[in-house]
Amino acid sequence: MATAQVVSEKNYLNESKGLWSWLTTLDHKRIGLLYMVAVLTFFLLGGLFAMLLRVELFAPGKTIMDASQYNQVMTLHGTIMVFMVIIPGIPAFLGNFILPLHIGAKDVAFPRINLLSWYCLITGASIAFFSLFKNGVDTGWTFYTPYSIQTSNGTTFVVLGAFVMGFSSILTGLNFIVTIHTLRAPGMSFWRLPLFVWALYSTAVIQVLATPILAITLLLIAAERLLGIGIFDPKLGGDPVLFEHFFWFYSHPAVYIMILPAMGVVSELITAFSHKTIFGYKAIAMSSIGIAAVSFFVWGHHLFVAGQSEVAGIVFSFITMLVGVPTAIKTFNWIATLYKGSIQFQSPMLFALGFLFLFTIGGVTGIILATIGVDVHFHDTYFVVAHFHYVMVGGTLMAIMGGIYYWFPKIFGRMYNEFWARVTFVLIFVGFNVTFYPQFVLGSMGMPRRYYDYLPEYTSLNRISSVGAWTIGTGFLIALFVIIHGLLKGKKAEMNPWGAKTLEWTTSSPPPHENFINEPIVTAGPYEYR
Amino acid sequence: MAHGDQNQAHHGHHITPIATYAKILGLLVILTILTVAVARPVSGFDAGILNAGIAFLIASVKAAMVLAIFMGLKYDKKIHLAIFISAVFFLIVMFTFSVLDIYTRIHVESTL
Amino acid sequence: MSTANSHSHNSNLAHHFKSLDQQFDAAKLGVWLFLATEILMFGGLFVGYIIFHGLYPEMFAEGAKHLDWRLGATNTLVLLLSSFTMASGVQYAQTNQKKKCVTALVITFLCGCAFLLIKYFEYSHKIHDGLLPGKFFSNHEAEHANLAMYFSFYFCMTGLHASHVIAGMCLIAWVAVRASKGQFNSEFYTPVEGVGLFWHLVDLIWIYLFPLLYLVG
Amino acid sequence: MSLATVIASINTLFISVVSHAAGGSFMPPQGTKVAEKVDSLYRFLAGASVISCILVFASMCIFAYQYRRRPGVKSAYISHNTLAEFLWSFIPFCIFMVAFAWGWYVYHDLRTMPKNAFEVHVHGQKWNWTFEYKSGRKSAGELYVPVNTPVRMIMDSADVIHSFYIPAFRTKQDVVPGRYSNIWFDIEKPGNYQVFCAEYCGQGHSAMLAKIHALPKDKFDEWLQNDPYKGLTPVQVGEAVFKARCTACHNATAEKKVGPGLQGVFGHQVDLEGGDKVTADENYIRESILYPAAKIVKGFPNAMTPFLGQLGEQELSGVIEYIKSLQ
Repeated sequence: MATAQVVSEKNYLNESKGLWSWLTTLDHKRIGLLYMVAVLTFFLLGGLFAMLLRVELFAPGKTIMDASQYNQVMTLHGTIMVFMVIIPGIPAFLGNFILPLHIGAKDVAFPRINLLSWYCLITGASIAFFSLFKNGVDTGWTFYTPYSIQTSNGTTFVVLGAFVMGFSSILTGLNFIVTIHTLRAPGMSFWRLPLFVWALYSTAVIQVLATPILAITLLLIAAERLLGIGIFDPKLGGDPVLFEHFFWFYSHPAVYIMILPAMGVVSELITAFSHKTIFGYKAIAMSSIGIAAVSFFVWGHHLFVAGQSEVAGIVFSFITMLVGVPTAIKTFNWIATLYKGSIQFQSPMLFALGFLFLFTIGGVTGIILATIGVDVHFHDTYFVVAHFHYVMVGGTLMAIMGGIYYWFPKIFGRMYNEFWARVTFVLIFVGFNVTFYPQFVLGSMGMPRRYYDYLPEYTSLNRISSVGAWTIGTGFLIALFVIIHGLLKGKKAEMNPWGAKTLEWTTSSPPPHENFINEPIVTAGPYEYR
Repeated sequence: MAHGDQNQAHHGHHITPIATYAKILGLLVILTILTVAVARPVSGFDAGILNAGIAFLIASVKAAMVLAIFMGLKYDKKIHLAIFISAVFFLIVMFTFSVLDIYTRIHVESTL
Repeated sequence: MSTANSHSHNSNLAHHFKSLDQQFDAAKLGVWLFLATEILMFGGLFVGYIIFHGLYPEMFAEGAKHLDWRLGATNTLVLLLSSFTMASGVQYAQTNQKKKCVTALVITFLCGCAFLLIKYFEYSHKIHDGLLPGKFFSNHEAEHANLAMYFSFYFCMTGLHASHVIAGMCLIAWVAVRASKGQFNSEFYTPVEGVGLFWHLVDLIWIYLFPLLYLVG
Repeated sequence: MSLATVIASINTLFISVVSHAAGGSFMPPQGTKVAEKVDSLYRFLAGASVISCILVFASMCIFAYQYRRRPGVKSAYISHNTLAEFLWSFIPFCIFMVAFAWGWYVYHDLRTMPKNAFEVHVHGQKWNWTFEYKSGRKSAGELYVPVNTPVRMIMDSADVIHSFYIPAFRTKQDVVPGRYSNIWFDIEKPGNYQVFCAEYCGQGHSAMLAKIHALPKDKFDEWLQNDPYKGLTPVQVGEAVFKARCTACHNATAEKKVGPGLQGVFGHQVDLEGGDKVTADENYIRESILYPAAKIVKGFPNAMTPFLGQLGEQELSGVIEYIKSLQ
């Protein structure tokens, strides 16, 4: 689709050396890798906490920790995974690296702000972790008032940490929107953008328009704790349900910050490994925008039983159903892309197919939960836990893994070990279903979420779930070794090992400092497999 | 060479005369005086529940003038206007749905 | 893009842009997006304010009585004037009038000082009367049980606004220094333009804060 | 390709489990008429989900196998098909609308409070439920209600948000402090039903349980008239109260839980936060129950809710006597 590039000896990795050159880099590719290191570290930490939770839940009663420790570990797991892993995961790591390459730009529009947003993430995370020295935090990642006003001092730090991390997210989104608008290569019209870019664009819109509300909400929680302002405190005339409105006005769109980029990655993977043009390009691109827009109207389904009015509940249930439509379009279009393709099953494709499988289950259970009459039973039970793990882990993390393997040769200029990568897929995929499918059943039986202890009749399913969790854990550990091994010992990668058509594959692996030696000139769409 | 949407002419940036700015400032001052004049605590003028509405309306007219002339949205690219409108729009969405809940709640009384 | 390379010697042009125009467009788009986030962040407080105003109108009426509308109105005029000088400053930068540009920016900065000074008098008066947010509230003449909440809103909204005034003044000082060094001209005045937009937003928010807090009772 | 067969076999396994779930057989036995309505809606949703999942998974597996890469076979170039895309957005849309309308109908039943219902007040506080009847009768952790009578619960919370959840009735409602919330049910058969707190409320969240005992009308009236502590010694009264109200946080042994274990406390020195010491006499225990923040035992958080106004004098002195008996 574009003119072939001259291969250069120098690339962004060996262009300058030393830790300092990395910590002060303005190159979007290096910043992407900084994000990778940060996100993977946080992921290991959050994963470790998940393992501890599953050990505790292996048997009813006390297993390894007491209730207050359990609540702290649960809160840490949620906060780390949401604010430090899944939200920055795809956009700030893979997006940062790939977006300018995808549109034929030399860098993002504001390289300094790009670096600043990484430091915001690190600073925010440090502030949040400082809470561990202040009696920890046990509110859950949702900080519901008035509990979060009354509980331990650490809460203030986590809230302020999340506030700072919010700026990381805002600045990344802002940068991406401007980059996509102003830095496209000649000929790269909007309808020639790869679908990953469309997904990042929709995500960025949400990041810019929703995160400020989180910022002010978290500030108000901090003010509530420090000054007792009373806006969310019923004792002082405030309304805790209003806090839930404020919180979910951000946090529901945030769910799409987590999943939209994953959908973008999967669009890339499926078309590349089917060696076939994507089916219904415009429908997929527009459904990303549609999901982003509608996502702002549906937050009330988190409040179906929270004391929100019945009228509001019904309105929110209706609008929530509408989000299902663009999601269905995407799923069916991906399936249709497979039709009459020429499909290969390297590990990125396995993760993409795994995504389709798990995300579909996450999606249909989402519709079940959107149905207000049934949600009254399922709300705040393990059914919900299973549902959002199917979407967040089964969706987003599968896409991250697929994306890492897919772009590995481009990022590091080396190949990973295909056999062991497939092993990680099997372990993660099987382990995932063993962990979370039983949780649908537990939820149906009525086991509420965030329970330290449970009734004896839930024991066997919890055991199965714990064993599954350890299987996933093993899978991710092996994946880590596959990555490190590929990084150090992998064989040299070609410019375009998968035969894919998007722009990043027309430059050398790894790319030079300014991405392309000659500016690419785009003359056709992104997936012209003829 | 066509590329994206950055094909504005090089010296195409709009320049607003200072006199226009001065006129707008004058109008803004007049409107500020008007806001004060129709406020109940100051003049005793009472339009019932409309009081807040009138104050809000005048503020919005002032805001529109600042946006259009001082911030240059009138002559600017439409995308900047679109960004501003979408921010206000989603704010209204948040307000509307929160209010929808709060004002349709059924009040429950204790019967003890 | 015939003009692109002719600018490559320009120290104001970052390596990844092709022309100053492209860079200007990117910067301005970025500033507007940032302003959108500011609008939403303040907007959250406004939404809370309006909802609780609807729930407790008497409390808000009582609270507004404690504020002096004259000081509020003066501050409104000060900020409007500063917006005018700021807009003029940008125009002078656009038209290569360095001296006038610096003067306009300095006046804008001084208006910011005046605003903060008046705010300081207002705050110290409130503190003296014990009209403070939340648990620090200690006014004994309060009729409404939750009057502290009104002052929570008052201090949160004006406090957040004042912090933006301070940030804006720092930015204005920065561009004024750069302007006095002659770093801006009709080709390159992006920083003045961006800071100007931010300052106008600060004015815009005050345009709403003034009637909502001081006048609507 | 072995992968397709692996996926297909996982598929079959999965579908068998899903269809089992689709029958609603994992849900607790239905206790009310509304629960049956919820279950038939759930059966519809689960059925539709299973069918659409099978559709997606089967076509995915078949295509993946059928169109695996073979030398010399090129992929087709199909950019889009408007009719197909319309159909697979419109058909799901119709199903979603059916789900929405049906959900609305069921929700209407769940949330329309019956007139002339038998009313019980529920007080939630960290971490137990207490129930108060208009007759003045109170009970803790055990709710007695008549069968075949609409019962409305009027709920409030003393501290944070709790949620009153009865899986067998397929209903729950958050109990928000600062206002009253309500919920209703009409139990069909006498029996015992589990109540959970479903909104995270801190350390004792998972111990904030209660049981609903549905009694035939005459038995219930008899219970309502009875003095719950008739013929019991103070220690026995205290034990009953302790089991209902205190065990979420305190053990009757020396082992600590959220709060200290209470065996052997009475008559002994207690170390307080801040270095003071106090002897645990009747007054100290009374104060600790009514105003727990007054003296905090060393090494424990200030987590207990005050029980002032929560316990009758008979119950309070019973608890003190019971703690005295734990030696």
